[in-house]
Amino acid sequence: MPQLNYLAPSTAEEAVKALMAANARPLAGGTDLLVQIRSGRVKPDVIVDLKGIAAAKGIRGEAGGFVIGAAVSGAELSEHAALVRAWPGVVEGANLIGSTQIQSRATMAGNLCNGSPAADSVPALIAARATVVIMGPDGRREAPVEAVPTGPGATSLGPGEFVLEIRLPPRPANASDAYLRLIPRTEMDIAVAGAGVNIVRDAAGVVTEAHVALGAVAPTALLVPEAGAALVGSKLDEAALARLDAAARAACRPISDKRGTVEYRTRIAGVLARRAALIAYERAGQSA
Amino acid sequence: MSETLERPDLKVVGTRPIRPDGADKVTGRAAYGADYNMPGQLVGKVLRSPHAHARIVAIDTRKARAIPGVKAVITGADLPEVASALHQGGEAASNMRDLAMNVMARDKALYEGHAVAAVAAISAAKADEALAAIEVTYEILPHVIEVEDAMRPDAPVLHPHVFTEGLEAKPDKASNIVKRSGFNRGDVAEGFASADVVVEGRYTTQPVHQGYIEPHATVASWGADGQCVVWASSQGQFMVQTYCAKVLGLENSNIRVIPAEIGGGFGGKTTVYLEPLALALSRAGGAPVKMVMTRDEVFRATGPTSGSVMYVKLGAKSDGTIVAADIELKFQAGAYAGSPVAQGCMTALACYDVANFTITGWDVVTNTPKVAAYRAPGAPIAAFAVESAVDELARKLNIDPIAIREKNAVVSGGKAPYGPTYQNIGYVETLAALKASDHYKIPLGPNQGRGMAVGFWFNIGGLSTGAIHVQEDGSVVVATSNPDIGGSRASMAMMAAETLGVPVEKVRPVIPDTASIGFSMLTGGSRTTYATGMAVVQAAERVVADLKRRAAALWDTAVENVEWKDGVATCLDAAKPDARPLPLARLAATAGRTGGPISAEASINAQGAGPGFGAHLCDVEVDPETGQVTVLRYTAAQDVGRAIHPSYVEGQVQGGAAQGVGWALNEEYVFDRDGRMENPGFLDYRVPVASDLPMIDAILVEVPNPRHPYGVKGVGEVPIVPPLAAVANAVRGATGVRIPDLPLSPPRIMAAMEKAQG
Amino acid sequence: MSKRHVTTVVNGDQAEFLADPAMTLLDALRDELNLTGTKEGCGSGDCGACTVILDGRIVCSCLVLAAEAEGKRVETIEGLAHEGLHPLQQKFLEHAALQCGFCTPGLLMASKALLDANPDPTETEARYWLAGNLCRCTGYDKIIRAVLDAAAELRQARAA
Amino acid sequence: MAHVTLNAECAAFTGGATEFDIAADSVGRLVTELDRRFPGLGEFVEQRMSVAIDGEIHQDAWISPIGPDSDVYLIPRIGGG
Repeated sequence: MPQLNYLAPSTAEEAVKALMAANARPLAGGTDLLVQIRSGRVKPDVIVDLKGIAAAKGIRGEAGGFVIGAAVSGAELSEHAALVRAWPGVVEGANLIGSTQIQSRATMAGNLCNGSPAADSVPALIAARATVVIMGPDGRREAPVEAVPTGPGATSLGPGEFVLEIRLPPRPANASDAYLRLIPRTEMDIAVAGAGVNIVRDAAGVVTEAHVALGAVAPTALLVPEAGAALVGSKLDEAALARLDAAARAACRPISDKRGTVEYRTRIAGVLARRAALIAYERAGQSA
Repeated sequence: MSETLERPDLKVVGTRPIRPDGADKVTGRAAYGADYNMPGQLVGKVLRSPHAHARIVAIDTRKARAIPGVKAVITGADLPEVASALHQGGEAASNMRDLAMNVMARDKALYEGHAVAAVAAISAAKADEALAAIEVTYEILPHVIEVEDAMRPDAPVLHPHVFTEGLEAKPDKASNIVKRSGFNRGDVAEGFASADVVVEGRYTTQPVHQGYIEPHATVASWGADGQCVVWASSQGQFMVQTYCAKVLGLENSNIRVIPAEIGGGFGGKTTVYLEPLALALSRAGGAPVKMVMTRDEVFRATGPTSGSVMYVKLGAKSDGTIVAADIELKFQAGAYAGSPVAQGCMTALACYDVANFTITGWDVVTNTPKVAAYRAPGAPIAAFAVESAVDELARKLNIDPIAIREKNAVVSGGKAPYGPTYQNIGYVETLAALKASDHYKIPLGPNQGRGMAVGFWFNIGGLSTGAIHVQEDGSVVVATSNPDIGGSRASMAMMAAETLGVPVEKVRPVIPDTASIGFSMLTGGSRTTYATGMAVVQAAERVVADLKRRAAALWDTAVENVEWKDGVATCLDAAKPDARPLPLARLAATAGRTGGPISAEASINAQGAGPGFGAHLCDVEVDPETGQVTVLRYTAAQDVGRAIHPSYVEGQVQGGAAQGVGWALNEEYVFDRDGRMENPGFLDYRVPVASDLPMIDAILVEVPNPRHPYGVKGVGEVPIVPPLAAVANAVRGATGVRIPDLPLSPPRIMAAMEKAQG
Repeated sequence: MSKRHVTTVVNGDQAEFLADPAMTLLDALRDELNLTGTKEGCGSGDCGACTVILDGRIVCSCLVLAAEAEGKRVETIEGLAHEGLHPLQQKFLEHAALQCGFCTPGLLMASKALLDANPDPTETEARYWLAGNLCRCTGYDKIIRAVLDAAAELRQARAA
Repeated sequence: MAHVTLNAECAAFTGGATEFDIAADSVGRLVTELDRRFPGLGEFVEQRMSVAIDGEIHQDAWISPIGPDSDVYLIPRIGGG
């Protein structure tokens, strides 16, 4: 490991100052960052550990929604019953990141800021219409989740900025979500393709609101408005699902690499979107 | 499961004691390659070629040497020139000149990851700094990786001195084709003419790695007087000694190799990569040197097995009798000659009694890491093609896949395709065991398929030493020089205990260094329990004869009057009614009076190792919309001769099957356009994880090998031979599509299903 | 960069060491505290051989900075046995759930955490929890049987 | 006389012939006789071949006995993983 310094600020302001001062990187779980430092892909001089900042820790309900600290691990998410009930898709997206060991450390904010197009927690967050609170030299600002990643390994965060928390909006009745991904093994892989679907339905089971986001099929995770629109007004009959499948595939701009081909990723995006939609629809019917 | 046949007298063999070295391994005390340190040691690291094929024009190490804390910098020029000679150190003969050049490149870098320089420094950071300061001038050359590309006349040639051996006319142009091998029997054309049905296919596999979880590691010290000590994790400490001596021009007796615990090998640790460099750095740096590979280095720079292209044509009568076979195998050897294609040829039809066949093998060098042995080298690759083709035959003839194997099965007394007659083989018994299994009766659901395949491996004997030392209190030490990868310490203690007639807890196995016990070939070729076990039994028999002689002396009677049973000498001489029985402890305590310490060492060349056969059954479910494969059930029947410790024999069968499933579904080397490996890590080089596999039911079939005192046959390598095709045939059943190319990844299955639907 | 003083509790005992900021918890355990039972198989969090328990949760110690362990409790393989082997260690031996043994320390720590969180896991739950611990020798069959057997024994002991 | 079958690679030394009947009661004597008849074949067999006698494979087999009517095959050396 190259020469490096480690700082553990206890306030967001201190963290911003530290991040501004040098070639510094924030650290939450570190399960991406430490691998990239060891392989030489990134060469920070300073690591700023966020886990000492009170506001970055814990999950709290606020105005019907949830506020999740940037340092909250996937394991903590799965142990928060109210969150799991309200957002099963968001939680299962985060929980598919790596092994049990990785789950003890990896965070959604880290997964988002790593900027991988295949990040497992991001599609469900986008479909949930989640926002992030970003701290920086100009203070505090809020942005939609999809505004953060800008391309493979790149984000829109400015100098000294870091994500402090993730906010999930309030949930109406009969609403739920789901996330699915395609990996060659049953665990431990990077998603070849991923789909997050968030559905609200009325008492009669007709979809009143739907959001679909895809992972690993473009330089960043994608919100696909046409895919969501394909479900609105339906009860997920075959025709609606076929429209969803087509809309999802139409939005794909994947690459061929060691994990999958363009054709395969595009086809699978449609399959996963359909399956995730059915699960979200089913869950929405059960949610009080 | 297994039961002990015809030997009800056995008390220890066939039982399942706790392995004697288990406690250290479950408490973290066992010391592996990286767990050992020598006082004052330096950190050694290797500079590796970033190019797949390049001439090394110059290496400037001056800046590196000038860095404070850097104690040694070496390149190929600092290592002696080694004559091109074959040596029988590992198992198959390997060329010492090629080995030396693979350890450190000389004029050319032949694969990405090839070592071109090495440094030793007071810290890892200083060593990294030194590596970055070495300036290598490369002349980048075109490279070739795929085996048929490498065979083309216009392919870039790796070795200007290589002219294809085994051709009728001696070629005058250098080539990447090192050698043609193979053999034939009967009249192939006539055989195909008489066939009612013919199947033909082109099959391919990719390079795969043994995947041991412990990276290569060593600590080496070159003494001021030229006496060296090496602590190394390997499959054979004598192999490390011999290869270090050859590469560095030393005498074996000046190199003492201490065997660390080995964290998996599967054939990949039957050669040397770091040890000669650590020694050379230690000499130059004047201190011991510790070297540990990163996982990235293990993938890029240590031998995978061959990627291959294979052509199989089979002809059969309508009753399923195979009447003709034409098989051609093209295997990658990597940077230097020596793929396992000859063993692929010999094992391809080893389960089949075929009258007319021709089998041709091509050994082809490519710009990839030098191929190393991987569990039954060559056999799983050839079996993937042949067993897939036999499955196609069975489908065309509408014959049950087990039945068509039974129809063409070799039996004891029959001739093996590679020549000799089989004796005491248990092949048809494994087929019967599979047919009788519960698994075979379970009905299949939608999108599910069942695949079956068979496999063979020679199993070898070879040079082994075993020693028995009776301690003063009558407890026993059994020493052997074979590293224990899969529990062989337990079987050595059990065979010694059985022969001595004492409880297995009384026998402690140890694995000394090369200066403390006689020579043994390495642990590999499924030979250890057979050959080293035979040496242990002979040593124990000599101790028993010695104990009877001593008892006779104490009772003052003829040795014929002494019976040795259950660790006690009893006197049968009617003239000595008051002769009390003499247990081992008593004889040990009085050893001085009867001649001295009680010890025996047997060094043998064990002949007559019996071949092993296996038959595997695999059920899979394939998601029709994504091509993902789920392995539902797996059953593996295997003739093991007689299981000494059944749990560890089952472990070999289960472990081999799991590696085969990984090979079939997800494992492969992926190279980019520049010939660089794109997935040198456990994230994208996908070995099976716990949730990928079901329980693997191992059925041990026991047809004892009379040439071994307890009927042992080698078991370690057969189980990896059938799974590639067993899984592929199951996927064929589930999807209706024959996919002749491994690995069967979801994208590949999806593309094949789509093409089939037109 | 000057080294950082780190104070932790390892296997119940206070442990202090000087850590270079870039040093991982794995390197600290092995090189500073001479606890070589925790192994490095990949250095990238993909094999699990370096699994330890950090404040009650299993982590890959190769992906934790030594500095992050300040004030935390670390449990390694060397601390698993108390007055004799832990039931998991005993069952791994009885079931021959290890061959080369290199993955065993990491698997034992992950299995301990599994049984602490879920005293009666199904085969599938055990396999998914342990999916981060690669084993190349055994094919996992006997490992899962040993874990489920140890779980049963621990449940009986608690019930008694 | 033992019936000896050479494999294809040895045939390069014998001008193609692969089957012989040779009076030899040990592998050493067999190899010596082969080298006498076909110079160079002896060393080639020693380095590259294993000897199968009545179905049993012998490696480094110089002193292994050969029966009066044994069936002997020369096959490539076998390694293992």
